[in-house]
Amino acid sequence: MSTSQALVEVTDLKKSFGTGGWRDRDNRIRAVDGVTFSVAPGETLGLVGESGSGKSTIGRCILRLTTPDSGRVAFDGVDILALGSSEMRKLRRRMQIVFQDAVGSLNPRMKVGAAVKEPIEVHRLATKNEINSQMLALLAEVGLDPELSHRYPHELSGGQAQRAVIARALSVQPDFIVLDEPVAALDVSVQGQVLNLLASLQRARNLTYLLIAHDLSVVRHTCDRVAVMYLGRFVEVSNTSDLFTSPLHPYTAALLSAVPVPDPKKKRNRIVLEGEMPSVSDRPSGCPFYSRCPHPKKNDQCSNVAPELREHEPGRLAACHFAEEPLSI
Amino acid sequence: MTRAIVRRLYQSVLVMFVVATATFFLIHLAPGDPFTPSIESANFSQEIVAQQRRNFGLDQPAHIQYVRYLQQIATGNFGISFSQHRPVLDVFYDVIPNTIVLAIAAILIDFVTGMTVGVFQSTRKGSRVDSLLSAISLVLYSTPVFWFGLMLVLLFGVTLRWLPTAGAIDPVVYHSLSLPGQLWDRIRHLILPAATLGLIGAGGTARFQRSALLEVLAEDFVRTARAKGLRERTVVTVHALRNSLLSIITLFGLSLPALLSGAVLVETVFSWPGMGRLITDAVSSRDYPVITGAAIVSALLVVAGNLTADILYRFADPRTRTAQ
Amino acid sequence: MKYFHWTPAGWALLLVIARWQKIAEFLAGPLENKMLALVVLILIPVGIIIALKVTAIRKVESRRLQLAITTLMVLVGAAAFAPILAPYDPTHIIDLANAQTLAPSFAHPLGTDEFSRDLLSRMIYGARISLSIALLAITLSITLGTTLGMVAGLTGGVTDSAIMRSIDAALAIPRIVLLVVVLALWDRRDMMTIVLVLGLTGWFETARLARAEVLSLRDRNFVVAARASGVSNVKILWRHLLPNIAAPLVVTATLGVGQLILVEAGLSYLGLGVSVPTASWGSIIRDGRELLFQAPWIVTIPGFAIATTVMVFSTIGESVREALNPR
Amino acid sequence: MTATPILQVHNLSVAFETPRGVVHAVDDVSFDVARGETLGIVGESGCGKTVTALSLLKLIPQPPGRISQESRVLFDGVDVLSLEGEALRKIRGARVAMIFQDPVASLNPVLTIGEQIAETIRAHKPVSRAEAREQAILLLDRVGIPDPAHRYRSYPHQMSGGMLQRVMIAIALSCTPDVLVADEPTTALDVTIQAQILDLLRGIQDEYGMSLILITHDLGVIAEIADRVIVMYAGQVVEEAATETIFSQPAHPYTRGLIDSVPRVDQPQYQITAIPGSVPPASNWPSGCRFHPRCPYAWDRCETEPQLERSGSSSAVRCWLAVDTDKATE
Repeated sequence: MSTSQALVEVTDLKKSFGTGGWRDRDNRIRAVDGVTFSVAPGETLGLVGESGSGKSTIGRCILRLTTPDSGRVAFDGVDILALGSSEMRKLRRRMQIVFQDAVGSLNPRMKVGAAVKEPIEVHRLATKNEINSQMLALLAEVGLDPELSHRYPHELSGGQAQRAVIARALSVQPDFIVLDEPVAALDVSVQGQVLNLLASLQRARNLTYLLIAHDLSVVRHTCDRVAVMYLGRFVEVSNTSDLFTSPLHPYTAALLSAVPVPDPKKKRNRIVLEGEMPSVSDRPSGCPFYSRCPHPKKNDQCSNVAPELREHEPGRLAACHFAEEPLSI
Repeated sequence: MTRAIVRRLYQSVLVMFVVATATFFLIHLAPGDPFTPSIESANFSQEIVAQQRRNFGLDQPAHIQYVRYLQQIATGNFGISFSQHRPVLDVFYDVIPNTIVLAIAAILIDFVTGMTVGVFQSTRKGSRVDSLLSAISLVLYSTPVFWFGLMLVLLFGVTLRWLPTAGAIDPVVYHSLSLPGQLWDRIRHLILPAATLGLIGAGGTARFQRSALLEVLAEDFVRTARAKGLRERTVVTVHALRNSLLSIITLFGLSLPALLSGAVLVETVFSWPGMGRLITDAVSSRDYPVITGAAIVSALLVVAGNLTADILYRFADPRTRTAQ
Repeated sequence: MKYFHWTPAGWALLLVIARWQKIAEFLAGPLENKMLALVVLILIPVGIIIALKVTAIRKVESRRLQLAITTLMVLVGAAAFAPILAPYDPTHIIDLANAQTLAPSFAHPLGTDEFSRDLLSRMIYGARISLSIALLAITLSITLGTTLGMVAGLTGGVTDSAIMRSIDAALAIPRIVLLVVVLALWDRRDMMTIVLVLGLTGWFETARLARAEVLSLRDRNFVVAARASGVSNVKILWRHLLPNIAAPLVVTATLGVGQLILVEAGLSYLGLGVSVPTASWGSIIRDGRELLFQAPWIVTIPGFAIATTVMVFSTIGESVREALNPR
Repeated sequence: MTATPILQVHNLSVAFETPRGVVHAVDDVSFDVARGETLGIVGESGCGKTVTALSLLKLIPQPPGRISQESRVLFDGVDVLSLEGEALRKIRGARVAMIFQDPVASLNPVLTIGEQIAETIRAHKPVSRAEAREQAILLLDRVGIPDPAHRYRSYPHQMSGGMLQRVMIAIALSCTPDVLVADEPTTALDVTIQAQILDLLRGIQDEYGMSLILITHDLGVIAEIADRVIVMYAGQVVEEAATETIFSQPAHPYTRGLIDSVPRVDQPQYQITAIPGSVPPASNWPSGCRFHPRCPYAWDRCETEPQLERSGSSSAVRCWLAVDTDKATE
């Protein structure tokens, strides 16, 4: 694997879901509507958006847990959508997923140890004698007491369960992990532990992450680059530090200013958006954000022509006609 | 909404089609020929048997038989009854009203008692009355319906002599009675069979209503209703009961086949001249046209009942009534 | 060990000593008798152990459950060892000319029927008929229903709709009517016929349940995670789906036994149960209904037995369900 | 603003009987709420904040809940916990109103949102159906629901979570209460909608001059809206202070840990100082100071339970460090 090449490359990915039966072709919800991006080895890309923006669908499409309608997903140069099911199963060893609901991600009738061991057995990554010691080593790596391998998931706390899920994901020595809201369901005081664990694992194992999150502070802390989604499309892609200090897209700006900051002395320029994200089924013809856009210069062009995602500064892309005149936060 | 109902209608037709097909195969896969009358009706004329076979097309190749059979069923022609020597449909015309009267009376007893008891219990959860009523409903739920009928006969018919225990009317005096008198006679005959069927059903309904209401009472919106300062009565009736009604409507649809099953047994116990009694009589005389016809007709009753329940549900639940 | 007590064990020992001759007869007797004993003796304890395990996890303990299990053990004992326990031959008619219905007495604790047959013996033998039929039929229908339901849920598409529409149709015909249509085809009905017919007409709701459970589990995260780890479909089925639908199926099975006992009794009452002279509780009631006024005990006693048995199964089933309910 | 607090909670203890034993969800909690003030209650899952909120209106189901004999919830001088029937009902929704975390589950799915507002008005005021309807439409308009007359006839499933939370606020406002209790009102909502709802809450509080008790796990929300903060941990109040003080000089190690363990959106951070361990389950609180197994400063004295020590009118802390100042400076 050459380091210059992207590990994951997604091109013009589209996915829609039907609401009614097979007859309602027009009523389909376009959850992901033409998304292109790549993730470099060792990088963490953040995918941010509100509920219904399509961010989780992207994660599932990349792992082929749902089949996209069109587009290409290449993993280490291999088009995974073209793979047969047995080749795909082999490739699954290299890509893993961690969900928000940790306890629900573990089979309630399977002890933690067995859950961690299962992928090792499936991919025959260890001999029978080694499996147990490998499992215990994994538990130790994620900071779990080996005693817990005999527990059932419902006997664990949320944080412990999420550690077990991470151990299971690591058991196949993957290169790439999709983290789908990995800390959203955890207690505030436990979130930090899991974020620190993910960061140290990334360093130790040279992992590549796709972090899907709605919590911008988590994204700022964890990610190298961030893509902001709105109505199934990217509105802004940028390196983390620039995105959080000077967002180009008015939606990003509004999103940032909406996050409450745990500092009562800090007074910020607050942009409170009007209305709500329109339903994905009746997508506006022009800029998808037009109806809620707080930009003072928005005009007919915005309502008629959907802006392209263009590079405005090196490494910074935005889909806004006024990206050159961003809102200040 | 209309589209959903149309789809359900179409589904119901499909279900009836499968029922008809299944009965067809049942007849044809049966060991022996169901149109050979048994010993009891052996004196039956060969002519009628031959006509019967023609009617069901037993002299034709299988696929033609099948198509003709479906045509016959669709036009309501179930053949000629062996034992009564007249069209099965005519026989049905005599008995179906009786079964429907019995079923409606039983449903009323079942749901009125069951729901009242269930609601009463869930507002006093854990109390002594609650456990007592739970025990009673469990006993009713577990009692064989025909035996319960016999016990009621023993008590009210034999020991107390309050009510008649057989038939739908008094064959001796009925025709000499005035119109209100005739009505009263019918009601008196109806009481025991309807109570048997209804009370056994009420046991299950009460248990269901109790748990359905308790489930709703634990919902967040009930807490909201209390936090708003509504009267407890309003909380239970307007907020909780209305939501639990949705599951009761579903139960109603689901309990119809059980009700008709019970009716077969109860009608036998009380010699009630309905479908059930007809079926059991038909079995002993191997009157196959009646048996298959009864299966199809009772399936039709169930499907119609389910369709009604489904439409009712769609009206009662705004989530299915109005689109998002 | 909570449900094991020394006192009943002592009684059992006394019984063995008192009736050892009958025991020898039983052991040397027909294979069918021993098979029935085995079926009842295996299926029920397995069920009880599962029920206890599940309820113990969630700490659902109640006097009602204990009572139900104790009653069930008595019933099972009676059913399994009917030839040993029954004081008389249930089908033996002493003397047709002098046959008479006797009220309960010391010689006949529950009295006799119109052919002078001992009612207690008939009840004990009836227990084994009713219980064995219900247990074998439920095993058949749960197996069938689970298989077909899971197939429907996992494959989807045409197979799914075909199976589901057939189930809709089968459920539209009231159970007793369906059974009457099928059973009327047989002239002689032995136990296996009844088991087969009840089992084959009883799996529809189980299939619906299994399908619904599979559909809800299929998209749960732990199944998705297993798929993402490259676990094969067969293993997902065995290790992830089946263990998780087992619990609701145990509840359905337990409650289903009770319902089957009621259905079997109903069929026997209509004269469509196991052919005479073998007694089942339903057919004892059928035989006794003509004597409802003169000898009410003949009808009354089996009814109590049926209701008790059904209540026992309902109580156990509901305790298990309560134990499984997260709330 | 008068000197006497509108709401006083004294020694509130709530336990629940469960099959696995008694769970002491809330243990000896006391606090006051002044008129017009915004009090923030912050804590993690299972710390007892929701149970505390529900106790204010005696909404704890009893059984399995059990409120101790010593507990007092004095609303305007009257002990709510001793009230029954009509007297209790007249406070609920009329003088103390509540909104909950999940607006979708908190509204009745089979009634229109208009009916649910109007019935609240009619439960407390002698008005006709038509008048209640008029008032409900005005309220819908006030909480920012577009086309209120039309929306009156909508069912909950036809509206988004954010809109439904506005409806809940409209219900709460319908009788202009003295106290509004908001239990995690924005947790289920997206961040841009959260900003709208917080704005709305601030706006109506200014307009109606009511007291607001805001319960949340989100320190950011607290920083934005609260005047004073109570921090709860394991069923107890561990710290109470003015909002500025809590964030600038947290006195309890738990408060400090909580503030340090959240990543910040407004500044870069390379390492988060996380609190080790996990929140203990309510069925099994640690002995002594309930935080000591996770506390970086714990020493042998923490084996015994510290009391909530008041210092000044509006601050208090439950920690031996606050008592033993020598140790604190070490």
